[in-house]
Amino acid sequence: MTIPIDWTVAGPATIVLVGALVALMVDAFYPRRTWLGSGLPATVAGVVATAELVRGDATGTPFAFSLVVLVGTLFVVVASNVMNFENAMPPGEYHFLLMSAAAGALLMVGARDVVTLVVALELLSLPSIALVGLRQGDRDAIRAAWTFFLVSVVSTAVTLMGVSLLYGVTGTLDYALLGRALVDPAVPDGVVSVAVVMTVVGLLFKLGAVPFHLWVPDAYGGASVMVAGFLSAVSKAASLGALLVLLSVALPAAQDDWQPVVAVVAALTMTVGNVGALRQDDAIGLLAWSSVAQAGFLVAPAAVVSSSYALPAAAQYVAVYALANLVAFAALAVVLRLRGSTRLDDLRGMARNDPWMGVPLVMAALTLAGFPPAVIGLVTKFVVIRPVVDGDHVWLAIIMGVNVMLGLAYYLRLVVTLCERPVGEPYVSPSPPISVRFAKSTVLIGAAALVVLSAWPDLLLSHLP
Amino acid sequence: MIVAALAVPFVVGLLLVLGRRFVSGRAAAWIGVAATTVSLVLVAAVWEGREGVSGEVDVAWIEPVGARLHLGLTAVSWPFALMTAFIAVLCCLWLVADDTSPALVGLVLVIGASALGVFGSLDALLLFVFFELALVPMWFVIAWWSDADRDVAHRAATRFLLFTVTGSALLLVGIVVAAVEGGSLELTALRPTAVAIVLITLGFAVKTPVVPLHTWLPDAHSSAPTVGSVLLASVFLKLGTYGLIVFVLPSDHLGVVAPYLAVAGSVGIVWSALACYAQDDLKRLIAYSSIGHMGFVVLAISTRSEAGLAAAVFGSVAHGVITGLLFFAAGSMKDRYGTTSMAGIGRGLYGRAPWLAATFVLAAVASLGLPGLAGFWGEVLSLRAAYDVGSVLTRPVAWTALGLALVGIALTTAYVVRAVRLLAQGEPSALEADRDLGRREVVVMGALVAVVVVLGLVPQLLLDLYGPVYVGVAR
Amino acid sequence: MSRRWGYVGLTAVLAVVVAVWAVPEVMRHGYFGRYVGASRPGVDPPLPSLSPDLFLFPQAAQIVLLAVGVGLLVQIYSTAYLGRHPRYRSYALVIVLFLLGMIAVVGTTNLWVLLVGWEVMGLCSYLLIGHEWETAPARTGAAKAFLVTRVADLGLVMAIIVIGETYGTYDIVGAQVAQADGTRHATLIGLLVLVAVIGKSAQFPLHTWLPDAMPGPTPITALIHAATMVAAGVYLASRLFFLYADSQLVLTLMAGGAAVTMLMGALFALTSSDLKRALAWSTVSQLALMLAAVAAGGAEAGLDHLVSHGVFKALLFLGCGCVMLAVGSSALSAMGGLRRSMPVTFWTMTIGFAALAGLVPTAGFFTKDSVLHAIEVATDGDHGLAPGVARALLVVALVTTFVTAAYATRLWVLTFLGPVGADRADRADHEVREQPPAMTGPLVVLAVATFALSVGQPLHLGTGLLSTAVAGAGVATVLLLARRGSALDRSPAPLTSELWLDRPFSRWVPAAAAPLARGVVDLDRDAVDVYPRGGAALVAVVSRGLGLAQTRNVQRYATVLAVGVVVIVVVGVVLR
Amino acid sequence: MSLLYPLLLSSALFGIGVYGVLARRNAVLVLLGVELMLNSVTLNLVAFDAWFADALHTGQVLTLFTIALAAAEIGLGLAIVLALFRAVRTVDVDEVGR
Repeated sequence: MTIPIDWTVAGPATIVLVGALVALMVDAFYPRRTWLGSGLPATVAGVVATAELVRGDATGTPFAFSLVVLVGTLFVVVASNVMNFENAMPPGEYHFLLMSAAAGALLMVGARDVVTLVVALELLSLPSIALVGLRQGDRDAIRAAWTFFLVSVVSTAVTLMGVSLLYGVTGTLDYALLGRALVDPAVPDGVVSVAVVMTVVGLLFKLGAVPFHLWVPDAYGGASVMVAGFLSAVSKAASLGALLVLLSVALPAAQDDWQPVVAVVAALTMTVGNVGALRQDDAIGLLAWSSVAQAGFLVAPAAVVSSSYALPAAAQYVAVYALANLVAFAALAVVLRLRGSTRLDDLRGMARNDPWMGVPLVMAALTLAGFPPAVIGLVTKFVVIRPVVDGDHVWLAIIMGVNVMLGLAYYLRLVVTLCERPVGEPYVSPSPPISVRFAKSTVLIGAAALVVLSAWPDLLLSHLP
Repeated sequence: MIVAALAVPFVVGLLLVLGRRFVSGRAAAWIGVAATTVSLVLVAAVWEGREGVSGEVDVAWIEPVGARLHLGLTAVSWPFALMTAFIAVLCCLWLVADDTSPALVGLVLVIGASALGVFGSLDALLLFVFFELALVPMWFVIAWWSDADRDVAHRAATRFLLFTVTGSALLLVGIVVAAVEGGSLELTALRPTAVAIVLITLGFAVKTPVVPLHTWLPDAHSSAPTVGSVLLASVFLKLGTYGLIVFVLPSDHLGVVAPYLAVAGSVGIVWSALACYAQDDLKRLIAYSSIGHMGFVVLAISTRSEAGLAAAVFGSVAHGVITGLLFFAAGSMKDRYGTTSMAGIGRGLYGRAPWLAATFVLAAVASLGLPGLAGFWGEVLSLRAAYDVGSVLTRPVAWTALGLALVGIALTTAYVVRAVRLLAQGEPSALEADRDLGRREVVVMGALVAVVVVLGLVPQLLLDLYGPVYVGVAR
Repeated sequence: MSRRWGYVGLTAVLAVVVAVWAVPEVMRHGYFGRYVGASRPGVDPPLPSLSPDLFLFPQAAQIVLLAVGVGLLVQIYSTAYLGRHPRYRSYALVIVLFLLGMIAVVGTTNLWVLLVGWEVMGLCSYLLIGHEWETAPARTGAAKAFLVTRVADLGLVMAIIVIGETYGTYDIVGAQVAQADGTRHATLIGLLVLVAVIGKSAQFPLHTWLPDAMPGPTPITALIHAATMVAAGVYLASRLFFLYADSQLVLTLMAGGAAVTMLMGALFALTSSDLKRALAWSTVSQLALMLAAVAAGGAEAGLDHLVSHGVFKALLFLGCGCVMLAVGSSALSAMGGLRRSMPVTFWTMTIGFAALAGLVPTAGFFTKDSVLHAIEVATDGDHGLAPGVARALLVVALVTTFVTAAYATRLWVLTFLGPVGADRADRADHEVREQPPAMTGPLVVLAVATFALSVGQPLHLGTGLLSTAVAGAGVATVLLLARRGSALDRSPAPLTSELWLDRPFSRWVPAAAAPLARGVVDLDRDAVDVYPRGGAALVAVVSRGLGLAQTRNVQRYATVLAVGVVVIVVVGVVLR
Repeated sequence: MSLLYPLLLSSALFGIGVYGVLARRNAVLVLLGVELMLNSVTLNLVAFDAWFADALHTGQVLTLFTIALAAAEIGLGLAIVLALFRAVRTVDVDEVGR
């Protein structure tokens, strides 16, 4: 007798989890305060899991989001060698938590059952919280972790309440069965709408959508830069994937309940995020708010998930967004390590006096803004607006358009600051740690990928769902 | 060929920006002249006749969204492209000087190439990419090479960019709607709905600009360096009118926006003329006058008629050369006197720098639409189109617009005469910096004067593209 | 000196070319020229072109000959008059450009070419009035002339557009062909043409620019503001007459305007204290007479008078230039007693004044006679004009004839006879001499032409006798007054201040324009620009508010979250 | 037994939990509030499971998971509170944010 297990979904997650354990073991038996000890197994696990994912016959949305999650995790792991493992960050725990969260992210995307979803959500959340607070002896980090933790558990509780109600009205938590059960006219509408909305809250929280966004600037600001990158890219991609699957498979019958909610939330999120970003003087804070705004763009196709364009659009958008955001965060991590600050004033002229980090930052900012020469950013903006229009939400599309403008206002500020003539010589750490080279090369590879995709967007658009 | 016409200036421009340390400004400008001349020759040579598409290139690009690298020139876009390439050559020529920054030449090339790309695109998404591509370089040109105060220039540049991007964001939404409806991004296959037409119109109206969306323009034009002003006026505004011609004019839903366009265009003529009358800064005056000229173009577009189409294209091209000439003349004065304030330049330029004054006066009267010079035909065809009402407007609207336009022409004369009186005439107040046109200025302005006169005397050069036989309206 | 004669040579070449082309046409009979292409009434006309489409009918040939002839004489005259001026070159070249414009207006059937010529003349007029741009009157006069004529020219532009839309062609001959099937839009076209004509020919109420154009060099006044450009309005009115001949309204308006203008101009000329300005008013009045002929259906008479007036008015202005140069002013008070010192000028100008007064046997008499005859014929009511209007017009014309004779005599007396004027008497050192041959030569030529043009002119005995009597009365009245020792300068205030008709143009419009323009600029900044600025301010405020919301207090965050959920749930349920 | 009673109880628990999270100033008590919210969910799930007599016992399965999750959360939460206390010398939520 065998238990039917879909290894195309479970395989990569298992590999990642194994990698997490191995990393912890290595650190336990070979404790060195460098990246190499535990980072290497984590990297290997990431590569193997990616290979396994690509080898498997998974297709469509889960594949796309899993790929984004895995590549993003790999990126974070490799770029993490910029971190101060010598003093502040325990490498073994770091990599273990990172890989655990990644496994949670993978499971979330693959979940076809609300129980799995909830467990995976927690598997993603709890290590993430720990990651945020992991930096030793840092008040900001622990405060950020506390904020993140409390808001997170509250939203989890709300989600669980929603799930329990959903179970109460349908008697099942399997996506497919839920989808069928909700069609039944006997199901009480009011309860369903409350239950659906509460269920979705947890995922919207992870995405950082308004009004569940307040933790984002604090957590990103307090966490290590690469952890913030992980949260903004991997965690969001996974939550979006899970949200899309949940809405399209389990809850299509309740579309009337969640569609306006999700659409309004998307519109609010992008607007609030962009407006909030306008006044930021720190590049990290700017990216934090910008990632709130981007969450709005990510959620928008979820509102019109019935459109045939929606799933590919979300996947393609999140892929480009994740890549650009990771490039930006990694570059900023390097800058923070070398210059000790990510304030915009301290970044002045970086594209001139440090082009290997400055130009990728420019490219990433332009991609996020959706502005040529980062054509890929523009094309994905087009792609993400298309389902919204196709789903007859032209008003939302217009708000998205206006937000493209709002976004440009601060991305342009970043770009201009980077390109300006530098004032004086920048402070550079006298003896840069060797490990930064790995991070630098990841940044360059990421930026090169953005350039290649800009020149030929078809590479991405034709091959991701 | 058309790919080369785009790629040569683009690549050369990029190289100049990157290699700005390794080349002198003068050499960079000559390289720019060479690159743009190649581009101009290619654009001119690619022409195959007004029926059909010249130099068509059609390659798959982004399959999933149906976007193609589809380039080609039509009877509508060819004049625009030709004018752009020509202006780009002149801008580079203008920069042949010792104090030129190579990066500026590079940006000018990139901007010119992007504008050419817009005119050459037959795919909406590709067009949009080119449309946006020029904006950030333009920001740098305005903000960094401005003669104005740094903060003022930054503000003006940012205003310009945000206005334009707001427009283009709406435009993007409009294109998406049209593409979803039409099932393809080919310009000919777009099926804009009424909503899409409103969005697209708004998008291009900001760029054109149509009153009341014009407030970015005077700041940007007056802050920009000479070549920046020329590019903005001659090329960038044309992106707006071209877009209106290509997207809005052929649409079935033109009627939704046409009355507003007609009235806004004609109100703009009067409004800008009045604003011009109170200006002291020459560049601001020219900037405001552009709004008026674009008003004629917009009015013509809103009628959708053979004459209207011809008026729109002719008006755009004529405005490009005339306003380019005006800005070059203003730039000459700026070079000499360090200001473009008419009070600062002083009176009696006829006596102090006769040829400069004569060029300026010629450009000014061309700008007021004197028959026999290029500015006239666009205006008169607009008037004819408005009188004829066309196929979408109602007679009261069209004739109201016509009346406003006539008032505007009269006011235009008034401010041109005032400017001539304040600058060219009067007791000469001799300044140290007085000197007549240099060789570079003679070449640049001479070329433009020649075009202004030739287009004025032989309008058929352009109008023959749009005879009654030309049925493929605007496509 | 030789360089100056180069421009004369250029003009001469132009004149010869035109002569070779035009002289045979003067003799030709038969009206329609060649016309290629079909007019399509009601169909959109083709897009405009500037194909020359040269064609001259006999009277047009006369006008073009007059233009180049006077132009050539003026160039010769200018070599002496303005030869030492530093900007002689641009001056001479603009004259040539002007002549080309005039040829374009008269010598084509393509309305667009006509328009181009028309506006080029306007531009040249502007440039030449403003030739002395260092002086304020020249600048003001130039600006005013350009503005007024250009506003009026919009009428012509619109007329051409309407003609095109009505008859499907922009060709005059083509429109005539099409019009044979029926006239349409006559009133509209007529009114638009009338606007253009009123502006260009300085008719009431757009007449004030012409006297103000007098700061221009006097030869230019002779050429442009007397002989040719202002007359082009009359030419246009008669050339397009067939298009609006059916419109009683247009004809009545034209007749009324002409009546007002001719009498008013003559009265202003009678009371003017400045020789040049008086001649300018005289031009206004005479142009009105020509338009009266056109309105009465006597276009040929009008054009004949145009040619003869062109000759003798050019003569008068050039003579005026000689006198001005001699005494250093154009004020009548500086003249007087020039008969002996400037004999050639005296005799030629006497002929000119005689022609202006309409005395036999000058050309002025015969052509004015034709005009009066044409108006008289129109009193029968068969020529479009209502009989009453025509009769009133005839009466006004006769009164004008009287006044014209009177002011011509007055000017003649004050300039050449009588005592030396007060202004000049003070300056004893200023010796008055006859001008060089380059200036007097053209006078003589024009004086001869004033007689020569009489040859072959028709004579209408009734009106001829009547007008001669009226004119004689006018001359006699003034001579009698002068004999009695009257200073001939008493005139009522309304006339010397020209009825304050200039107020709207010189004061009200400029006074209104500047504040209006400033208001628009202010509005543009403070009202139109509100939405972007307001948007930016709003976004800034919201942005600050969002920043303040980041209190780092977890419980507030959780509260927002909880309230958010409640709101969403409530809205979600209520919305359903 | 009517389904109403456990649901009422669960609602009350959830409400008290929310109040605890939002209003208590002591971090540990805030954690307790969270715990109450999670427990109300488990109560719900069990009640529904019994009501449906679910053959798969989905509700009970999720209840078990929820208990585990709650334990993990509290574990993590207490760790954070501990670290927080070490860092800022207080467990007063208002003080922590300052």
